[in-house]
Amino acid sequence: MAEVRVKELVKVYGRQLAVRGIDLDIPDGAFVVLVGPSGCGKSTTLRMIAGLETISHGDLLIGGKRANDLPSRDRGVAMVFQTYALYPHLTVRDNLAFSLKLAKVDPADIERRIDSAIAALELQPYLDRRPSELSGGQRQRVAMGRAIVREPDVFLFDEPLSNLDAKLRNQMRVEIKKLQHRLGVTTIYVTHDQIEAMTLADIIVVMKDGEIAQKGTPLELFENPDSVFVASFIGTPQMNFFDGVIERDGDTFFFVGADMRIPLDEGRFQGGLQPGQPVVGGLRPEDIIPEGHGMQPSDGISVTAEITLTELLGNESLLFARRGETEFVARMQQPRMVADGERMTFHIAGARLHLFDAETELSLRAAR
Amino acid sequence: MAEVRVKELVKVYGRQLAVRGIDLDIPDGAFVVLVGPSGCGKSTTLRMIAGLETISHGDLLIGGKRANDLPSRDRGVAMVFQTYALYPHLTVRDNLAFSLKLAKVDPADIERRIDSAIAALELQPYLDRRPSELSGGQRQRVAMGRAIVREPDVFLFDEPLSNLDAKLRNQMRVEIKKLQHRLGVTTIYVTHDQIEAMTLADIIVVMKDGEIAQKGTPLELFENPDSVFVASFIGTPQMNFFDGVIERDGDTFFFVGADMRIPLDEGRFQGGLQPGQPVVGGLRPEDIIPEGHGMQPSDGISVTAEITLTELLGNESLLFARRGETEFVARMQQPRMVADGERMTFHIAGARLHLFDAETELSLRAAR
Amino acid sequence: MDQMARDEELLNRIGLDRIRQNDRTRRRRRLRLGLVFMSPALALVGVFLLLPVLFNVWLSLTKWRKFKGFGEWAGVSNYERMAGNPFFSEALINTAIWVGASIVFPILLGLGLAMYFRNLRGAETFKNIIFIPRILAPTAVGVLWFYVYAPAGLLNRLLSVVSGQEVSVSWLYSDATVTPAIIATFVWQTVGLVMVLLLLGLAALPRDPIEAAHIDGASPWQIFRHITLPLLTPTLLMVTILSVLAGFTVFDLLWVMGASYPGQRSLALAVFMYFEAFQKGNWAFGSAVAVVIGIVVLGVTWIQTFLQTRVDRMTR
Amino acid sequence: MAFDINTLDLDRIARREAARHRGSRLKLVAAIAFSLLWIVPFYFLAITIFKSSTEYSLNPPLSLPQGIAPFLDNVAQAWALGNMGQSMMNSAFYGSVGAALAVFFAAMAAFAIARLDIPFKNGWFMLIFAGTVFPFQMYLIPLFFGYQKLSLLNTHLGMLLFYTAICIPFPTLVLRNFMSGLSREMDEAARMDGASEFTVFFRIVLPNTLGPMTAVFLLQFTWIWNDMLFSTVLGNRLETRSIMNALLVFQGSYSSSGPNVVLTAALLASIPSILLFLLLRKHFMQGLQVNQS
Amino acid sequence: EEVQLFHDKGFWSPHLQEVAKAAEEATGIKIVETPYANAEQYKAFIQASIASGETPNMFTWWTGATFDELVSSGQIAPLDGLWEEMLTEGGYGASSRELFTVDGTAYGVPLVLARWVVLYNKPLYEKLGLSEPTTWDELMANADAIKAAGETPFLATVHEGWRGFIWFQELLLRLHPEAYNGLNDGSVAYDSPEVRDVFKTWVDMYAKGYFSDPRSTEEFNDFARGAGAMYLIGEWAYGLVIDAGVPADDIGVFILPNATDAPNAVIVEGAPLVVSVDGAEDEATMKALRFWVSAEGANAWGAASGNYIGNDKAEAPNRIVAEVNADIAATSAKAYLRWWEAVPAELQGELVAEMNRFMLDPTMETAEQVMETMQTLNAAYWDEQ
Ligand SMILES: Nc1ncnc2c1ncn2[C@@H]1O[C@H](COP(=O)(O)OP(=O)(O)OP(=O)(O)O)[C@@H](O)[C@H]1O
Ligand SMILES: Nc1ncnc2c1ncn2[C@@H]1O[C@H](COP(=O)(O)OP(=O)(O)OP(=O)(O)O)[C@@H](O)[C@H]1O
Ligand SMILES: [Mg+2]
Ligand SMILES: [Mg+2]
Repeated sequence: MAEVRVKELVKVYGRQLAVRGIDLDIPDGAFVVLVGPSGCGKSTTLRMIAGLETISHGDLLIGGKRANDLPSRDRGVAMVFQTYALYPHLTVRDNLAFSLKLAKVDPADIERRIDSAIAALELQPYLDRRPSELSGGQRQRVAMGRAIVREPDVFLFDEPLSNLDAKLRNQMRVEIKKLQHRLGVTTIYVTHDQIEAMTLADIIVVMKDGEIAQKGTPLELFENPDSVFVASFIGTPQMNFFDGVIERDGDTFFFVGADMRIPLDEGRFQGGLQPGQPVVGGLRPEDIIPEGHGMQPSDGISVTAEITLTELLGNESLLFARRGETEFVARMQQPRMVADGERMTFHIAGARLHLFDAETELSLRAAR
Repeated sequence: MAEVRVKELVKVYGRQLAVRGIDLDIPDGAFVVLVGPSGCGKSTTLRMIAGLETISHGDLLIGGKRANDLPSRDRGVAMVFQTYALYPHLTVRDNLAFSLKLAKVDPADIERRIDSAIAALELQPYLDRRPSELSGGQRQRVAMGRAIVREPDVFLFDEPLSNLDAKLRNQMRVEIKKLQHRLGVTTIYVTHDQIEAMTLADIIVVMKDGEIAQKGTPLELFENPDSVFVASFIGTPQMNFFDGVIERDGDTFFFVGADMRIPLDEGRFQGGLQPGQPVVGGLRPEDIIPEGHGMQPSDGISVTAEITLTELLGNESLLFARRGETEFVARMQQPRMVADGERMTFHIAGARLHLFDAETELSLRAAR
Repeated sequence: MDQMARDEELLNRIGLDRIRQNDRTRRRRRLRLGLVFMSPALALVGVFLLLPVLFNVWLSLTKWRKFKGFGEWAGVSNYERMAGNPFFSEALINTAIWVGASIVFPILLGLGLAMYFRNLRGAETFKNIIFIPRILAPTAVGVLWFYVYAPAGLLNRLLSVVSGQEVSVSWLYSDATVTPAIIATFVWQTVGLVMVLLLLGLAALPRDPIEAAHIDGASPWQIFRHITLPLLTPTLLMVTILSVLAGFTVFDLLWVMGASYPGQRSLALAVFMYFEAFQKGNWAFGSAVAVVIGIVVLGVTWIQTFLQTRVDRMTR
Repeated sequence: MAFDINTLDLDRIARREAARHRGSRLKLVAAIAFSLLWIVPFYFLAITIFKSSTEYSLNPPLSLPQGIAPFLDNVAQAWALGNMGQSMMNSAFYGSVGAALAVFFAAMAAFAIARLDIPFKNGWFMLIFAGTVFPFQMYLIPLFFGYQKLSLLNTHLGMLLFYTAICIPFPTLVLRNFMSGLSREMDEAARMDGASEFTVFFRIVLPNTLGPMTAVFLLQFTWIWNDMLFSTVLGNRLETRSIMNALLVFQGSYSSSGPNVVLTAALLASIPSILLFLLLRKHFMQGLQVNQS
Repeated sequence: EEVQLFHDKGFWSPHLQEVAKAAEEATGIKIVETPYANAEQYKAFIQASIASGETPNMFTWWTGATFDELVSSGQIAPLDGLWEEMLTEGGYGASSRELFTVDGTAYGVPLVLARWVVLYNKPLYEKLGLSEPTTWDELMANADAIKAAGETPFLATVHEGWRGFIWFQELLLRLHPEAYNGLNDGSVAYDSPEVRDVFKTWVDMYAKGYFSDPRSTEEFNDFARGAGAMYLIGEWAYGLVIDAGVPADDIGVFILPNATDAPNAVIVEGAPLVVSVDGAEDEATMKALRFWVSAEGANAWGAASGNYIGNDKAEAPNRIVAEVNADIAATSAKAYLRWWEAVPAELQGELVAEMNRFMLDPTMETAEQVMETMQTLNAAYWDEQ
């Protein structure tokens, strides 16, 4: 159990910067998820913490101790890899015991630790199999078991679920979460799947180009994205974006764009609203409500649009609609069959409109 | 353009039955999706239609003509493979032109067809590249283009999206759907992903062990699954199942199980309800409604349960709850933060309860 | 642009030089560790393989005095001697024939066999039969075929039976037949390997493009011609190179089978070199011939790498 | 359902499918014919070793032997005159020890090149691999004189050292390719589990490389066993002579014993490699497969 | 004490081991014979050893030009003292010393002293009523008679690549003895009229069907099978043909007669056993050598291998040697060095290959080509000297 602090972490490959100064403060027992598009430096950051890459610059403190120059094994970290990285020639039991044997742990103690890991992960039936005789999900469990038996202070996960199929992924996600709750070990988890990030994290760290784009709880990020990048990254289907400008009419500010004129609540935009300022407006699909399928929002406007395509998901549908030049996606609860070409009325929850500066793509919500 | 009829289709490998008598009637222009777990015979069925496997027994009619013994090229079918199966040594243009050249199509005509496919799929910039120089999504497009240029009567797709990442998959899904709408070609599409099936199909054919488990429109399958298998296969997260028995109290039948007693609308179960009959009750997560988060159903009961885990998805949350021995998942709209261990009240939409015979696992909804 | 400027600023602030210095130290440590693992291989290869090659080049530039040893500098005179030696040019031509034949026959035959056996059920036994000669030592193969080709040997007897009259061809004794005869043996011995390699290559081909071509309307021959063959090119190239190198350096077969052929020394460069050095004691001259063989082989290897990368780029 | 799967006549279907493969029966016949052509020399070998010298010279080469009795005689003659016992022992020694050492050293080098992230990886590899890009002819003369100078000529040690050396480059290529294919994360996991580089090599990478190591070992063993050129140059004395050298000498000096005896000797000399191939065919083929990459 | 004996005569290994056994019994010195696989390797080994100053103590060599070269290395011990003893005490003749002498000093003792003779099929001779020829014409007449009886008169093959010179040297010696030595010192060309005459005769003999199939790989067996009635070869072949199954009593021997009235002649093959300068200092080595040349040693060697080393105090190793000895004594035949040893080593292989080529296609056309090639090589060699 330990808190992890990272100060101005930088990784340089040649002259290329892969990580551009990351600051993180992870309290003991927290579950932090690093998320971001491919190549944004998530793995590199994690591997620097693991001791698999040297730290070019900055400080890493684990449990208050500077760990920059410690070898991996002395950092008290255990890692679960994307490919599981099991030892193919060893049985499940030996995979679990490997690190303990190297550390010359007392055999009885090894036994005990393995038993408890096995119990937690329900690996009992596979103990004498080799990794090749296990299914993907079982391998994943063994990889976790190998991390658990070391009783580390920090768990590191690098996309541990991305090699599983959708069903298993959902299931293992729940198991990882439960396990971490039970063990209470500080955990750093890397993924590029925003759903995983949303569902698992206490704190999400969204990365972009080797830097932190935003960090916060899942709800904070979902409700208040700091930038177009974060807004589009979190949530599926993606937020709808509309180009537009701010207009002022008396005391009221309006977002005008895509043939819509949506009144704004100035208080929400502490960055200050400038009439004439070009902005990007963002609306999540669930904030565009097909008439009759959900509560009509108290503020906002109504628009009609033509449906181009419907995606039925059973309990809900996604409606792809076009209105003039503008296309958007809306979410329909308690779905009914919708014919392509049908014209429908949508209520737009204006209070939930996100605004971003058109140039910097940063949110107008808060001054930054 | 052609309708496809399949009668008693059987495939035998050695003495092993891979497909056990499939009957299908696909009207001209329909989009049929074969879906089912791995090994259920989807690909084999498709490949028999394509002419890549011999038909052991049964009839295949394409456009009314018996096609059992026609070579692939004379069946008027085009296929998109999971691995795209592009010709690695040919440029994109040559990949597209290959079949046309073999068919000795007039060069001007080849030009024209390729141009229109390229325009439809936005492949212009890649014409002179080889497949190895394309991204996954681009390759997928070329594979589709290769099918389109042949102007076939029937499109066959074998898991065409399963090698793409989540984001691309969603996007290509929409594109395939649009394309099929525009071209109006009869399409048979194989996948094991129920979301793809739901969103794409006019008719879904759910297969199990070489047989058809159920076929129908996506909504039919979602609303009225014929069996536990189909019910659990369609919809995510999966339907909650509860073991129980039928009880009768005066005129009213009840489902009793998992500490619940849910009144039933006898009219919905034409299979006939027998008091004392052991059954499996099924409830989708959206039919278990957390108090204050959605409309309270008109009929049904309320239960309280302890939350064990929450998965936040932004616009909604999944609540994992336990009530005595029973665990279930509920869907929470307009989510709020829920602490683990919190006790919550759920309204159960009894009218939407599915009942299955405990032994045959078939729905009691309809007599079969 | 903006990003680059910010990176520049960041690098300046944290000191790129220091980072570089650390990286260099680390690399040096890695290298030291690597050398520990590589040293046995490096030592053996260096002393027993690379040093001799250098030594050989040096020898080829000296003069050998009987019972006295090497040492006298001779410049390129050994190479000049080659030009005037009729047996050398004959050996050179023969080697070229060898190499040509060892490409054409094993590959054509091997490809044919591979395509033939590819989908044939129960072909394992045949494949093994055709492969087994490859396991045998060339020396043993040479001894066996020596008797096959003997004047009263198997081949002549078979031909006699077939033609109904006494056949007594001097397969291994006449200029016209000795090379074809040994090449036939070489093909007999090596085609199995070529076939197996091509079968492996065929098996590794993706099935899907072939099925796609099937649906696209290609006939089996068109599939072979337009899909299989182009996809097999890397394997074919590799097999070609293996055959060329084998053809260049073949010695055992020639030595054993050509033992009684009067022109033995000119059967191929490899034999010529052995003759000059070990039989006639022209050590320095022999070294020079070896260098020539080396240069040709290196040239071929270089062409291979060149083509390989190009073909790979085309088909991958 | 109207259609009952159980009424299907599986046998009829099987017959129909078989009929589609009828063509392949014809192909089978052609294949048999072709492989017969391939076998004739073996057949010739097989019958010749059962003939006595007089029998051989009096009868057509393809006639069946009158009995199998002369075989033992031929073996005895070849064995004794050819000094085959000792030279087989020698070859077995060079082959097994030389190939084993070579493969092990190659594995070490491959580990450093493929998995240790050392500078100039390719340079080191090329340096080792350069050992086989030159034709053997270039080694002969310098080795011969060098060995003479170092008194390694005609010694078991000298033969072993050379065979070990020449068998290193190819396995290095194969094992390097194989090892670079192994999951890098496996090593990293082991390092995080507290393993030193040596532990990673011996306990993680080596056990996972046994398959290709066996395969290249077999290839190298047969190479050494089958080599004639180097053993005639470097190990000519009776005590150090290799089996192929012995066979060559035998053919040269005793060919007057007749083809039956010489061919018996050739067969004896080939038996180990044929046996190895037949018993470990899978590994051989694997060796060829890795050969390709 | 051990003494190593290096040699390239693998086929004599078992026989040499017998001698070694006898030597150990007689002197306590253990001779370890170390055979080399082939002559090329062996020559290379000795050359390299001498070049690096590590000459083996005792080894075999060849007489003739290569012997002179060997001696010129300065590493070979003169054995005049030993010869002194051998001539006075032993049964050696001065003529055999000649073979091992360079500039008047003897540097070797005989490992073998073999005369080149014709082994013939006695029963056939008797059947046809022939007698051993004493003139060339008689020889030809015998051949005709044998040919007429449906048999082949002479055995000759190119097997193993070195045999081509056998008939060449004999024909030259018998037809043009004056040119024999000149050929080997460069003074007679290989396309001289004498050589051309030899080839003419040879072509003629082939045309008449006198020779067996040159491609045979089993000369000894061929003799046993009666594939040729007369077998021109070193007398050491006697044992080998017996091994091949010829009854010892069926073998007769004669020395090929001259076609001219030149003095009688016989071709002699002498293989020397030499000792290095260091070896001469080594007592054991010298003891072993002394044993070798002693009557006891010669007897052991003769009994084991049938080889003769010129020691007449020893028993003749076999009937054939005895008969040849008697013949030579009777005709006082002059010894000529075998062509193989007499010709410069560099030319040996290439010239004999040409002769083989001729034997495989014995026409005058080939002969012309062969002569031309041989002379080109010969001239080039002598030009370089
Ligand atoms: N060994 C290396 N040498 C040079 N550059 C590297 C190296 N490893 C990573 N990089 C670069 O560093 C950047 C960050 O890589 P990293 O692997 O951390 O990305 P990631 O966020 O984990 O992406 P993914 O989701 O694809 O795994 C990338 O641009 C990558 O190209
Ligand atoms: N060539 C074959 N020989 C024997 N059995 C086969 C062959 N091809 C498929 N099968 C068997 O037929 C059954 C159906 O296979 P098929 O490939 O159609 O499944 P699928 O539904 O496409 O599964 P997936 O989702 O994994 O692709 C499987 O049990 C499979 O093992
Ligand atoms: Mg990563
Ligand atoms: Mg499939």
